[in-house]
Amino acid sequence: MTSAKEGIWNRMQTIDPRILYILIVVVIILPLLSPLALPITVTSSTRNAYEKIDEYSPPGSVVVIAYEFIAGNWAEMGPIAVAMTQHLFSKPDIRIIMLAMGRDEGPILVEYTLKYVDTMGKVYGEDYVNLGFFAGAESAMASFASDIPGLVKTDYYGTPIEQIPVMSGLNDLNDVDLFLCLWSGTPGWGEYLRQWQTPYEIAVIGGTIGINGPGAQPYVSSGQLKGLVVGLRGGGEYEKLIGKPGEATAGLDAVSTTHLLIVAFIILGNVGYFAGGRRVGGEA
Amino acid sequence: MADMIVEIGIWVAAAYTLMIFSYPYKETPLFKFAEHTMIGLGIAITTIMGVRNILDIAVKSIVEKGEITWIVPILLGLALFTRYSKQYAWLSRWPLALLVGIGIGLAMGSDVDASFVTQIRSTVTGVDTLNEALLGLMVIVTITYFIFSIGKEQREKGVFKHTSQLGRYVMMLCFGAVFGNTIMTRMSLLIGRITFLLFEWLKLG
Amino acid sequence: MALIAHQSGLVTLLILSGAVLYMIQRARQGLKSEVRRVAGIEVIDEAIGRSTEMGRPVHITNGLSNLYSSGSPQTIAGLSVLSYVAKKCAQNGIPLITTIYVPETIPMVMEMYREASMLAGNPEWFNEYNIRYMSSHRYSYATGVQGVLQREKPAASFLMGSFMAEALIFAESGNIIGAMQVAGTAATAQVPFFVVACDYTLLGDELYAAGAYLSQDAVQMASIAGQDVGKYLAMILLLAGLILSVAGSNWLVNILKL
Amino acid sequence: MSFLKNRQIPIGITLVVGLVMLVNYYFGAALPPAKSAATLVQNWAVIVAAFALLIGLINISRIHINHLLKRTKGQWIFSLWLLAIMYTMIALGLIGTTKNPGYQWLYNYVFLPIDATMYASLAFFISSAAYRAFRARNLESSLLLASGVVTMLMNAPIGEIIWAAFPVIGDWIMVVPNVATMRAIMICIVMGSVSLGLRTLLVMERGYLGREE
Repeated sequence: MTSAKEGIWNRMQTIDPRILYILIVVVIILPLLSPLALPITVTSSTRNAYEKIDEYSPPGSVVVIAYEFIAGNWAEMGPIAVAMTQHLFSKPDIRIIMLAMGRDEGPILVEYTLKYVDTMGKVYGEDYVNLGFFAGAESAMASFASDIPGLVKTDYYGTPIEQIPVMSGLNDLNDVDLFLCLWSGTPGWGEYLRQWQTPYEIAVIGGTIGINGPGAQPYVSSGQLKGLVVGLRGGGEYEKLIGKPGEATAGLDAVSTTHLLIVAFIILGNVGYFAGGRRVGGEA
Repeated sequence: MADMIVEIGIWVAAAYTLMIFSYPYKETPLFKFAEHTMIGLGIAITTIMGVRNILDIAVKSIVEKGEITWIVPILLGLALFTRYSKQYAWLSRWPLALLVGIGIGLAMGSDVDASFVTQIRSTVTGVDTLNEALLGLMVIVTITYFIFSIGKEQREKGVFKHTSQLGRYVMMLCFGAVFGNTIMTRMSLLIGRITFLLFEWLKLG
Repeated sequence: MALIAHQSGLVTLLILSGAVLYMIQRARQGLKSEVRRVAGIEVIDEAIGRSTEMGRPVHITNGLSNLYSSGSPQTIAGLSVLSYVAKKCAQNGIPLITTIYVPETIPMVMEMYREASMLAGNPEWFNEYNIRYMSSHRYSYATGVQGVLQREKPAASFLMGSFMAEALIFAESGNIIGAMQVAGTAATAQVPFFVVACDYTLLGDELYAAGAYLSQDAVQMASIAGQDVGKYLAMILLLAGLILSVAGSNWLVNILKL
Repeated sequence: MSFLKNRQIPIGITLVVGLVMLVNYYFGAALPPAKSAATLVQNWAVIVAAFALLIGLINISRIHINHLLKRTKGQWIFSLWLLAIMYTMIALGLIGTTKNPGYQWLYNYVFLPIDATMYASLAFFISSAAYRAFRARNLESSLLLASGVVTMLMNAPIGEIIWAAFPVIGDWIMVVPNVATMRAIMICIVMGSVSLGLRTLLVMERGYLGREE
């Protein structure tokens, strides 16, 4: 009899990982098809970023957004980019300049983001512009900051700067009031910190993937980043703040269900271990 | 016509996605096919970059700007191929010696500055909260775990025995936390792929 | 304009290099320095022995850092381990499969394979097709390594060098086939995943010491001891800095800012 | 001829180039020739590395052509496919440049999806690794388990509903022990890379040079 019971504890410790993999897919598909809409509480750091964007972009101000991530990270960066871009587009009488200096996929991701954003009557060229990608990472950042007309000759579609009203009167970074840095790796925030934030003390709000969150936290406490939105969780909270549920809100249900599933498996493994007399079950 | 190509593309992308996901289940020709496709494309992409570099940087500088010095890296690069000949194999060490010299020089320069001096400076700057003091002590304690020989007896019997054990506990807390924190980032990538399969491919949205 | 940039870095480098050179000099005069046991390095022989008994191949890979970047010491340390493993496998007559991301290491690995087969007096062991370039794209490299693990089913797998996110793909794919895995990296972000998923992991500077440790050569072992001097220097600076900072003076911070 | 064969030359190249890089890092501002020498050498490295990529191409081609010639069972058809798609992509990319529609299609609908799927497969592997490793066998693995579960529930919105303290504890672990460990490991790594750097420059770590010629 004991061997059968012992068998159970042993099996609880050595469940075939493939069963876990199938269950993960199931608990992701279910909420995606019929959202559980679990309540999302907005953490202080995301709310702070939201409030700082309002604070640093009063009517008449100029905002630069850098899209320094790759299509591979869209699952986490997309919702943040869409939510923060939508927030800026809903603000009256501000000029929005979108660009990329670290990742050549930036301009494509600007267009992809705009597909999800309601431009609220803002006109391309007059209120916002996509300047495209500038090769050279830090050297491009440095020359943009010191002499915008020197570096920027046309927008992403080849229209000369002179014919783009939104760019008129912009000489250097001192003419920019707020900078949104959306990054997933390097080149990213580290380079903008050295080339833009440190020399020009420009107000920067950041958006990044979950893994970079802890590493960027010290810059928020030191004030170099006025605010920071991190990971799918931050994206979901921001969607709630602007009242426009999107991919992140749906995704967060699946984050909760998968995390609960893994915790359940961990508990199973430990119960099996302790009930089985603290003997390690045979390797799976 | 255009969206026909896109539609075929989505079906091909979905097929490859399922082939890659089949890896843990059974050794199938499906994964093997996706693997060989991915390796072939990966090598092609980097080879194109390599050839472009050689042509656009080295050859063009020689031909158009007459900078003859570019002959040196081209010859060094060709020297790599001598590895395939028994007699001249020794020549392939010259370009490798150049690369290793650069790597070692960079590591001994920027590493020492960025990972030693800067880390110590940021640990001891403005220690005014309990957490920052605790952090500093934890760094010291964790370093004792890595001692190799000087004070080896200390480490195995003396005071360092306890500090290095404490260091291991700090490390375990860190490793568990980094691991747990990364699960969300990885899950959101999987959610992204499954969203593609459900809504873009099967159009269940 | 300061004549020397990063003075504090330069002074540190001179102290560390001085310490290592001093320990090497001492060893040349016969003063052997005794190094603590590093489980992760010593288990390499056991893992190769396991493969030999089971008649399975051994797999090794050296990660992402190319030789002309600041990450090159990790690749060179990984190549030193490869050189040792190749010699052992040649002696035991079991195949060693090397999967490669950094293409410039291919000639080096060929050289190590030829040396290993010559030293073991086993010319047929040198099989150039066991040295497999898997592209310089991270996830093509990852699929390639998965394919090798799944089909060749090595009983031992060594992951020695610098890695990024795909580190866990290698570790878990090795677990699926039950391989004994020893990982060594200086990529701090991936250390937690190796510690959790592999049987043994070389932490911190243990990867760098592996080549010297395996050689059992007195002079090289002395250079490992030299690495400790830097750790004591760091601990002293940290302790002094903490006390000074709590006492309110940032004298040391300003020095380290030079 | 035999003079050229001896090993002093590659050893000399590594030593000289290594010193040039070091001098440039510390004295580059004051010594323009050091800075220009370092930049020149690094530009050369990009070209040498480009040739190394071609060595890689030869390595993989030899392996798979060998499979083709020997008709290795269950492998040669895949080898044929790999060589076909690889050289097609190279032709498209070089002749048609990377803007070529064929290249773009293969990149966007074959390469990127596999790339994203491999990245996503980490979600499976991280879960099975957590299930297997998070066992309270001893104090150390219990700490690993505790901090892992806390940070997991810190991130999941459901976590806060279960217990509001998860984010607080999670944040503390991510800010204090996490940063402390990473800094201690980074400090020790510098020792290793300096020691290995010296051993390589002094030709004690001669792995890359190989045996006496």
